[in-house]
Amino acid sequence: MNTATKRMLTGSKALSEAIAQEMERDPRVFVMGEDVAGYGGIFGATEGLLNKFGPERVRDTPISETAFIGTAIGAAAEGLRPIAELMFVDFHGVCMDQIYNHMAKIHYMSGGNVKLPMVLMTAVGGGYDDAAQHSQTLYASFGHLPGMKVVAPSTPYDLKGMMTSAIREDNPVVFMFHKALQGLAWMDQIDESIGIVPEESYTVPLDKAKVVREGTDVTIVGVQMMTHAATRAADRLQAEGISAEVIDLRSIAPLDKDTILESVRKTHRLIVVDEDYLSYGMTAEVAAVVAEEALYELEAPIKRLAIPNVPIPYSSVLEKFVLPNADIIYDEVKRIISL
Amino acid sequence: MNTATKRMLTGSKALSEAIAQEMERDPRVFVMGEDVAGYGGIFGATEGLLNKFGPERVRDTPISETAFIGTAIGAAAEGLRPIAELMFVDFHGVCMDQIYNHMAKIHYMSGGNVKLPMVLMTAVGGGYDDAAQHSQTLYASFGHLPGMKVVAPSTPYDLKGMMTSAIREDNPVVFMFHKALQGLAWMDQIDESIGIVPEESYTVPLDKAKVVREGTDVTIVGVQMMTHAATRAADRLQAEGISAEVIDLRSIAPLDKDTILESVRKTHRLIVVDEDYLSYGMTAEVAAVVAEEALYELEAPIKRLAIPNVPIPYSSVLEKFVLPNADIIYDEVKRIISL
Amino acid sequence: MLSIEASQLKWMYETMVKIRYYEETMVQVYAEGKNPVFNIGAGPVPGEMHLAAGQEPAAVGICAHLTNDDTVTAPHRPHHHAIAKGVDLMKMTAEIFGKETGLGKGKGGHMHLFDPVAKFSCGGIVAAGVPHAVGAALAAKMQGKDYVAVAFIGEGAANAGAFHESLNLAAVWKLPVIVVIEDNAYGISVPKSASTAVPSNDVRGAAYGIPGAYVKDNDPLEMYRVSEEAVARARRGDGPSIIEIETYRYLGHFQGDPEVYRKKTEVPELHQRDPIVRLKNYMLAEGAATDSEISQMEEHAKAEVDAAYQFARDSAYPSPEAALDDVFEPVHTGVTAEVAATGQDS
Amino acid sequence: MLSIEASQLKWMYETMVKIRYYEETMVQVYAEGKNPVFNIGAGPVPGEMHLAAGQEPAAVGICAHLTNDDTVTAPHRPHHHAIAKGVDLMKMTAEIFGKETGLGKGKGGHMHLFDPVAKFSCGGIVAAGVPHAVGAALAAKMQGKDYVAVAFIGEGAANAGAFHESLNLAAVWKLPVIVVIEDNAYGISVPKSASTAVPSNDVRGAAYGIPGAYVKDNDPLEMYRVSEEAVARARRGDGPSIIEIETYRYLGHFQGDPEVYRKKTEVPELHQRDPIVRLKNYMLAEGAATDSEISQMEEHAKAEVDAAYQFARDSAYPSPEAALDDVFEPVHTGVTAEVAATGQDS
Ligand SMILES: Cc1ncc(C[n+]2csc(CCOP(=O)(O)OP(=O)(O)O)c2C)c(N)n1
Ligand SMILES: Cc1ncc(C[n+]2csc(CCOP(=O)(O)OP(=O)(O)O)c2C)c(N)n1
Ligand SMILES: [Mg+2]
Ligand SMILES: [Mg+2]
Repeated sequence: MNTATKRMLTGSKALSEAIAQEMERDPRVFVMGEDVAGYGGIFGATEGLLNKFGPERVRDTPISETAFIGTAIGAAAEGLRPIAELMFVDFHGVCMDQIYNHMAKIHYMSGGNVKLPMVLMTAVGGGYDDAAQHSQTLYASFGHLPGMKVVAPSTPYDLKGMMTSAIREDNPVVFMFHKALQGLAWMDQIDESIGIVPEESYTVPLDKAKVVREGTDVTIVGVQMMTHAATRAADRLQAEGISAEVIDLRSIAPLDKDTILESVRKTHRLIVVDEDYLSYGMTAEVAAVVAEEALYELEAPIKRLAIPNVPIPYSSVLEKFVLPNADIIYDEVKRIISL
Repeated sequence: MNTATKRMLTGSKALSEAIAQEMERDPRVFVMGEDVAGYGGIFGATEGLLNKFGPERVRDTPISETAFIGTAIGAAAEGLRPIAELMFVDFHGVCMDQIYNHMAKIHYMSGGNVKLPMVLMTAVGGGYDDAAQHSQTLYASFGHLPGMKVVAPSTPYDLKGMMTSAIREDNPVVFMFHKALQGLAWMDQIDESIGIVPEESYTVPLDKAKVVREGTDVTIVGVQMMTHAATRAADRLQAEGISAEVIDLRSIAPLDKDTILESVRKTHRLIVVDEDYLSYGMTAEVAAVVAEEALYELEAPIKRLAIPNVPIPYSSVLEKFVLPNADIIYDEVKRIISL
Repeated sequence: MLSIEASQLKWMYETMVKIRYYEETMVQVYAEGKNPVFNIGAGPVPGEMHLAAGQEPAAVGICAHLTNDDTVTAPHRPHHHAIAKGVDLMKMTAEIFGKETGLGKGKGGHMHLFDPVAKFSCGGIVAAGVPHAVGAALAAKMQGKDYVAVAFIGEGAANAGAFHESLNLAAVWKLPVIVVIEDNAYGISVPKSASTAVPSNDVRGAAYGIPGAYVKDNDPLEMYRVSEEAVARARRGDGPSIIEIETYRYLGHFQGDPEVYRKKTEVPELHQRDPIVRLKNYMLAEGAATDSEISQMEEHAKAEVDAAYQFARDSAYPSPEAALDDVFEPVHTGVTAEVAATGQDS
Repeated sequence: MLSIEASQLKWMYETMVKIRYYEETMVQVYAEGKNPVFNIGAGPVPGEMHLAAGQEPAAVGICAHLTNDDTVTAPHRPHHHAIAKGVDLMKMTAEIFGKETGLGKGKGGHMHLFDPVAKFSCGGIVAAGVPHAVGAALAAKMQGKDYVAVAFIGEGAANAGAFHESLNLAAVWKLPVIVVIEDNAYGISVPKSASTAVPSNDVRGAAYGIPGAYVKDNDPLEMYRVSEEAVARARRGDGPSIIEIETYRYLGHFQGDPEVYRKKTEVPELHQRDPIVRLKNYMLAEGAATDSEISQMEEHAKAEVDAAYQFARDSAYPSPEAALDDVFEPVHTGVTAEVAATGQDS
């Protein structure tokens, strides 16, 4: 690794760099959404693009998510490669029809004759007191529905590499970036929002989980913020001689079962941690895959940690209570290890 | 039981009777939706109501799901008790915001100060070649999101009793009826769409699963059509000396864990069958609950049967392939029993 | 003198006949296997079936001005638009029969016909196709082409949010889109007066600063004229417009509709003003076509339809396992291919 | 002679002062704990904060005509509407501080204020409150009451589907709703011209056969007059209407907004035409109030605001476990109560 690849970028800069490079590479790529042009995206994902590519290819839209996501579908069907930003994933309810009935199904309904090479990019996550309508991740709401790839990268490196893959992919991709991992100046500064990002283009697969820390005693599966919480818990546990393997799911759909199963076959214990709602969520799917395909490997019951089926409350003290964190993971590992 | 209670009704008649009785009982109850008045609802759920209660209380709406479901929310906040029909659950994408961000969250966001006593009634299910945008159940899409009770009854008796409960309930209830279980003249005539329904009002709890067939060798959990498929499979298995316990989930959220766990503790084997998509679906949630709370009871891996993560195809031959059925359940029980 | 060229009149006539005959044939085919007891899932063509007999003028009046490069999106009642846009009739019919030779290999069905060659698509969600047409128009504009896009919807759909959002967006961006609203008086059973706050949707153009026109009495000639201007405007780069046409739905909302919501006399009265008959009479009166030309066109149209149905019948069903294909396009960018979805053997 | 009663003018003035002072105080309070480094999640009032300083005329001009039985729904920028509608200021402020004495026990926050006593609600999804107002209006009509409902939205929201669907429904059913559109020139950073196909949204009334009015220059008196007619019309049973008002957003879209999208001179220029100053000058000139009355009103308004902030500061935070309560109303109909949701101990 030469010094050039040691360049550090925030999540948002990694993302916008990926988009810029792909826009340079392929004139069919363009961006649209609310406040993506002059403002650079509320969470900085499109910063600098307007200056580089002009208003034809970086388009502010009216507050009309159904119209502009449907427009992206129509443009993709004609061979363009749109990136549409849904400002917060929480707003999906006003445009979910376009997303799940059209974007996700047209390829299939057309017998593969219509390709929709498009990216639906959206911000997820809470932890900064934005309350019930602006703090959700909704991973499972998208992962449940067939026909779209759903990814949720956790590092600047993966944000860039997976966005590059997503743009080059001929299938619709729902690309969820986590607000707290964008490295924005006006949010909590967390270490994981800055990382090494090579300047040159590269791709990271859209369907592979990653073992971000190897271990032998327990597997912790997380995604985005919960991956990082798990890693912090693993650090503490290591000091006590407990070796936790941490898997960053990265891809919500399709799920990389192999990486999960391989890990559980090694550690024989599983904790799944999610910033989405508990019921019918990611923790359920991962637990079910293991209960179906590696049941006899388990030496302790699976533990699920997620938002306990309540809307996300506003007040810090309440929100903190419902979000899983490193301490809870630590406690649960200790408990599960002693079973 | 006297002869009066042996009255047989179709699902749709059971449903519309429940609504009529509640409308008589409580002047605050009213119905709105597309084609619910003169037409009586595309799936007959509101048949006869217009004649009985007039156009003020049985309202046809424009094709404006966001507007009329939002209107129901606003009216419920003022103390009325609306029943809004979303014609097909597949259309939820045009109005999901009203459903999950408002209907489901206002009670919580208001600290319990605003009650929303309303029912969102919707038709689910496929099996009659209505293709990708008119054949889904989407149980998990609703079950995943907090703040609404989600029920899916399987018999005329439960349709009436659970609708009565839903209308009397002070919380928003998503009431999913299955098209094939309405007993409509223009659909496949299946036995389970007709059943004994008492004339007098009664309630059935919204949060209790039901053991519809007792058994000792394996637990099969299903809902709506898959409950009936499971029962048919169980009939065949019985002839071969295999005793399957069948659980009709009835309630998607909250999930009645106790009934499931109790059964698994008895049978030690579990198959979950769903007419929804496999990933992040009901089969995942039920499997996860068992893997978390009754892992040591399992003597075989859990088996999940559901739509294999593809949109619902149109052609009969394709649709039949992706829908679980009694034969598949039968085969899986045989396999699992021999493990 | 004819205000519309004879060749165009002939194309419109033949296409209307083709549509009508297609739909009337479908009435028969759809009924197969559903007698004596109607069962929506039975017969060679199962599922919902929304036919457009009587609504031909909307489709031909505007498609007469479109080329193969222009895009059309249609709703749940799509056959007339598809035929007028030149969708491959064999593959379309095979799709409706659920055959592997169909446009979507049997996966789409009657409400989900996609022909990228003819640049046609449709879908089962009311008003959802409008933004897709806007997207096609945006693609044309961004690529510097003068292609236009037409979105067909019913009058009921003009009350859906997607209509408003799409027209506003198209107007702000001055995109070459025309939204054609077919006012057949009902959205399923709900009459327009119970669904729509204004008598006609052309006035809604005012909400987007764009022109709106209303074509009365299902008139194909007037539809042609109004469309000519709208399409020309779009091609010139002057932006979107709305056309609403009063049209006639001869059949039920879907086949099997009890039609309790309209008087028994309504449809026979509509038939009195049948647009195909009127166009024929006009052409004969104006000398745009002779009797024998008319007959030839009719035969030609019917032969094409018959051949399409025959092709559909003769085609094979897909293999059951094909249900698992076509969810995703194979990945060829260095990204690892997805593992096939879990299937069930039945 | 005054065309508006002095008592109404005074109410408007005092309420505008109250709103302005509330928002200016919030600017300070929100900044606490966010200096020198701005962190949206820090300080006594974390999360997004959308303030309405400058937009007072929209709220007071129409709320002057409302009673406690009328309903108001508001969007993400709701304080001025809440105050004008008479929401409990102490509980509202406590809610914004996330305290257990708040309107929602700290669960809702600044964008989700619910006061069933004052019949006020708001929410964070653009245009989503419009149908809720329609629902309140429907409830009034069905119960034979002459209550009206007012939905406030921004000009950006008038391009959302919910706006169109709700107005059409309200017009078809002739419901007593008024949609007030606050045209503060931007939706976050996007200027009206880039989001809206028409210069002003009053013309969109034509799409629903209802009246639309446009109030220029943030004028509270004109807003009052136009609203009077709209509210009277609704109460009479003549149905919905639209009012758009040109208004001024002095602050950023939210606190912390870099405001790259507008010239540095824009806000100072707007301040030159400040509606509170103008109303004061008008009242003094017309003899509707004396200098000392003005001072008294200002003091009174400020004292009320100060007391509300003090109450909020003095109140306790909820206990963490309270997060698990209030998902569902307890069931008391013979239906078995739900088992409490799974919680985590932290
Ligand atoms: C969003 C949505 N809501 C409801 C439906 C059910 N539906 C299908 S067609 C139809 C009526 C459509 O009326 P109109 O737009 O006038 O078209 P027409 O059927 O008269 O051609 C309805 C309500 C749907 N498909 N999509
Ligand atoms: C459906 C939806 N889309 C986008 C947003 C994000 N958002 C919040 S406020 C806003 C701008 C609203 O502009 P306007 O309606 O003019 O109100 P203003 O903020 O100017 O008062 C946007 C885009 C949202 N909250 N909901
Ligand atoms: Mg119609
Ligand atoms: Mg604005």
